[in-house]
Amino acid sequence: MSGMNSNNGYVLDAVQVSRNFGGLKAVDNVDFYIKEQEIAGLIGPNGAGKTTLFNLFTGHYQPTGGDIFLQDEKIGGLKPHQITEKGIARTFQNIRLFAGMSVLDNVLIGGHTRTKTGLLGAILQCPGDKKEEREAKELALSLLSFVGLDAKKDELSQNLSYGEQRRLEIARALAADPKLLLLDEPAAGMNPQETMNLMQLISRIRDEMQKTILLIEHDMKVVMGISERIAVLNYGKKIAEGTPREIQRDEAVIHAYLGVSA
Amino acid sequence: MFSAYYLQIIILVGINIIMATSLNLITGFTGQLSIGHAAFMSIGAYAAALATLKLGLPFFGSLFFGALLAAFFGVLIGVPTLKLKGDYLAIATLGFGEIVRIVFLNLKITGGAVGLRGVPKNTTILWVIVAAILTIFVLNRILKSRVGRALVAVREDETAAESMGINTTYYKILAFGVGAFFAGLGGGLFSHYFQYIHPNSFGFLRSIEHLCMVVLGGLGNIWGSIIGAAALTAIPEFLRASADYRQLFYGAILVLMMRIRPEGIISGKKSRKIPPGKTSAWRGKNKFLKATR
Amino acid sequence: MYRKKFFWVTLLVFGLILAMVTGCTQPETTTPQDGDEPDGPVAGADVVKVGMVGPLTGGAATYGISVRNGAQIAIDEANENEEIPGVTLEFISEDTEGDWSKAANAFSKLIEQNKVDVIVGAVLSSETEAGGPIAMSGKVPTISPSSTATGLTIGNPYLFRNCLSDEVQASQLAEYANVELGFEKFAILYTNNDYGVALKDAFEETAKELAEVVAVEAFMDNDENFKPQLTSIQRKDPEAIFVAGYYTEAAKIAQQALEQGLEVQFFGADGFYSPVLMEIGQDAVEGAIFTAGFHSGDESPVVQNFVNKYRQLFNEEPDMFAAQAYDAARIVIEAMKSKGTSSEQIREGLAEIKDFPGITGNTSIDEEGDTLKDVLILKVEDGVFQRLR
Amino acid sequence: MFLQQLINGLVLGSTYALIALGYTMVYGIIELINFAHGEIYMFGAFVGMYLVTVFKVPFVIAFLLAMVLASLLGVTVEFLAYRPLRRSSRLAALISAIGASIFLQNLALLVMGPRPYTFPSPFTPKVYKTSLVTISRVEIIILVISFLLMIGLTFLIQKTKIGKAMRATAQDKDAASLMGINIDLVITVTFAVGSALGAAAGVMVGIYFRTVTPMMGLMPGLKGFVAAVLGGIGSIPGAMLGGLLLGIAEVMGAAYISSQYRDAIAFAILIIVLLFKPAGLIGRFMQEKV
Repeated sequence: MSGMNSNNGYVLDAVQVSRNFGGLKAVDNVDFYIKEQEIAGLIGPNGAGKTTLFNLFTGHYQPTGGDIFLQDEKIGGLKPHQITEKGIARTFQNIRLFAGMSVLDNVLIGGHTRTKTGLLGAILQCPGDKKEEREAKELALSLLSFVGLDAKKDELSQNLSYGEQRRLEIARALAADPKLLLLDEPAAGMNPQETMNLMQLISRIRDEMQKTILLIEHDMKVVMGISERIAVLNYGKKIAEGTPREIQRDEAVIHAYLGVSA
Repeated sequence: MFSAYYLQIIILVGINIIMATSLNLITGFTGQLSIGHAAFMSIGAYAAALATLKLGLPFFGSLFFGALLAAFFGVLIGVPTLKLKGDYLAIATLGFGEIVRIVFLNLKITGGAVGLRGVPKNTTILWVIVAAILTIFVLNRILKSRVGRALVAVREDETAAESMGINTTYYKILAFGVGAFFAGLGGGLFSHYFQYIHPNSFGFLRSIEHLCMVVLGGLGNIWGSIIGAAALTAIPEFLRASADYRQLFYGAILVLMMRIRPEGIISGKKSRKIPPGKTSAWRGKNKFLKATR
Repeated sequence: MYRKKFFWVTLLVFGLILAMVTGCTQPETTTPQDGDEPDGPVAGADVVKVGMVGPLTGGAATYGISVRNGAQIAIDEANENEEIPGVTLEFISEDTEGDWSKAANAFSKLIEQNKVDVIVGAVLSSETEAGGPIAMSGKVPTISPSSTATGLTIGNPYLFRNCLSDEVQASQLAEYANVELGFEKFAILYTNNDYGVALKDAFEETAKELAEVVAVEAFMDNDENFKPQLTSIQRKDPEAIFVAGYYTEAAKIAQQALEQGLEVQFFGADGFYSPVLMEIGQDAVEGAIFTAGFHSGDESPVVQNFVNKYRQLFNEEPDMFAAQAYDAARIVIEAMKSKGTSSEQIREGLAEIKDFPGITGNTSIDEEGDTLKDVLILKVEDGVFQRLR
Repeated sequence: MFLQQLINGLVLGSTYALIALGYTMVYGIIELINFAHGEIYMFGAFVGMYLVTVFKVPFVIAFLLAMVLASLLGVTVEFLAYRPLRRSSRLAALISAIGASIFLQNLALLVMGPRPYTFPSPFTPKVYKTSLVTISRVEIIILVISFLLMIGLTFLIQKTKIGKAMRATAQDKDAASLMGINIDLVITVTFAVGSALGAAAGVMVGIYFRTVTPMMGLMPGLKGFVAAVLGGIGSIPGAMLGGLLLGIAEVMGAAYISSQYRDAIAFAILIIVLLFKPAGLIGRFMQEKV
């Protein structure tokens, strides 16, 4: 249990967060933290509250109880765009790219919070604005080559294959230069080869870009393969937390997944 | 070379280009359906006319004043209504448009139901061309920039845009403000061309006409709006030859054009490679751009 | 990529404009159209073009079509009887949809493309306001049969009109209602357009001087439901209601007032003059008193000739718009007879019209281009209009 | 006076409600703002007037025939102007609907001429008067018929097989189609029923105000649409409520605030309601799943 003042090097620290929908406690008094440059996993059976917890972190839902801190700064209750500004970027369970825009534009939008050009700048295009745009493009291209999509920068994002779209979403989130990257079921719908590539990509993001990553995943091979620490949710409550090994042996987790009451 | 009649039509085409491209910014690029563009036009038209008549501002100053006031109202209407989505926003803008028209119909200073007379004829073909080019230029620059990408992102997927750190409310208001600014500019040119203005030319039918230009030309495409504006200004004049059947044909042409090219005359859909900031409007998550199935 | 598209778009726009230029000029090539034609001598011109502008579609179409019909009869008569020797009149009408900015297009088209020599129109005041400056710069005399807005013709030597002025008829009526008929408590219900507002202002001013105005309520063009206004008026208990509007609305107002048990004397202006008033209003409009410039019951041969022709051709009774348009066109023909058929000569002729015996009364045109006419006062009796004064 | 104005508002509102139902039904199924609905209303009024005056058909039969013929027109418009665009964007369909509306309006103008036609009232006029309110027989009949039609529609949608199919289609077209529902048929029926209600409103307004003109559909069409949105577009009870409220708001605005600003007041109320209930009074506001 983390203390109320969380000066503890955690990137993200959620303190007794709850979220009710009417009478339903989708997330119930959950404590959760992520350390610097960690890859953490969040698992649980369907309807366990994983995505709700995610949405609480990103501001899509407001917590009905508890606090969320991003590097000591309270973010619970902020709007999604403000939270992104503070340093959390995400991907979506059901891919949400800007379908009608080019691959490059998608990544450029990811960099929205890291650029400043406003209305006047856009119209006047002062040297500073031009420079910013040039740099943003350079960064976007480097991110695209990082995820292996540089050849497709001018395609419409809707014309990409499924696996490519997943990778593009990750590149787009990275463009926000987040302190914490949230991946919502990144391997869903991928074939084994694509899954392998994805796992490598996630490791590289952490190793080469020094990012902190939290992922929700159903594919146990992926979660167990890359996560250093895993939290398990069931019926909105955190029922276990630990290394992949510990989780695999945990009675409560086994029961939750097998549907036997503990 | 050109008779005054063609000159007049070209001037109207120019003004309508300003109207259509600025509405396209709101509806085509930002994805906010607006059926009240004529209201901003009328605010610009009256404000510019009154600035000339009562304040004695020079023509350029009046135009700017009218545009600025229209932008102000664009933001003013934008702030409360932009949490509305899709058709609800459309109907709110329609209501706003009717309110503005009725207010102008009853105000003393605007001449009320008698209309405003004696506006000096300052609008020339040159002014219109300059204003239209300026509008296209500015809109193009906005659309090709970070701001334009944010606007299109709002259209494509509001939730994802929000997650990318885009303050969607701010950008929607911005689109309304900029769109209204140019609509006001168009209105100022309009009143200084006809020398007379009356609210009944700014009803919801005119807003619908602007919308038709945008959709016919191709949503989310500036060049499309230019063609749409030219076509829908010229077609009714062409149809004068058909006398009493004119409006009948006009209606039929709208239906047929939509059947032949439902995506508009120009759309980014076909081209696989598209320049930054220019996109097709058809696959977004925005409701009213989706097919009815 | 971008450049290329821009090129094609520009090309297309220019193509469209070019197509418009050629497409529109072609049909006109049959008639001579040298730019200096209007100043030429009379003898050369054997076809004189008369344009007409008004709403032929849209909510005000009924007025525009009446105007077109009325003017058409006058033109046809002139051609049949060869009133102007050696000259055939050609009549060209253009639609405005009731929108003044489109009226401006119609004016421009008639003047620049069709090269009309004179225009009868427009119908609504706002249309004439927008068209007036165009007629002036094109030096084409224009006479509106129905635009009643105050001061419309001032400062424009090419603009004339042939209709009762709102001030004159409304103030005369107010006086008549009070002095002759003894009404003391008036309510006013007006259309919120130029016509209604001008009538209301004039009536209210005179009525307030002489008696009392207890309620003033407004409605919009093409409204159908007047119950809220009538309910408000009823509470003020007036003796008479002045309806400043056209016949369709007036009939419905009378009808709904009757249903509501509001039994008062109805007054109105020339907008009442149409058989449609009785058709819709039936018993409710019985006894209504209004000002007019035309009375189809007039036994004079000119009036009967017009009424019969109108019935024959259009299968309905003429209304005020038709009658005023007929007179406007005849005034134009009169001007041609007296001065000549060039635009400038027609303008001179129009400016000098004095005591023209029209079906809408003896008409003179003053120095501002406005008309002076006798105001008739009519009353609905047994479903027909009877002249009171 | 308040009570009297309330009744004025209810009568006006019930015709708006009937028009709004046509909008809302079509919207509920294919999310299209059927702009030509005002013209269907006008067409219904003309058919009713013609049958009664020229063919001397009894009013009840004329009323029903007007509804039937208007549904045929509605279905035809759907077939020609909307169906080909079903795979295009909704805005394209909206423009097509506007085109259809302009076309029908001007067709009527050409065929019938611009003059108002008189629609003689089939009921002997009679006014019921109490110390507080007066109400005419026509008004009572309009209120009764409107409510009967609304009850009938509710029954159709809630209890019949086609009604269930309509509800299913409105919920999820793909699922409905997988369950063996013929979507095209459902859409056709929706247009037919919506148009029939529009025609009923047209005939009733025709006898109430005694006139029929080609332009009569324009403003009521717009108001009906506004009423549908006010109630929550896509919702049947919403359309009824929206129509009644809009009617009452207009009348009260004219009576107590200013008759010059009557429509402006109605629209202002609409905007204010939407600010507090962004999906209309009864509309369901679906929060998007992330």
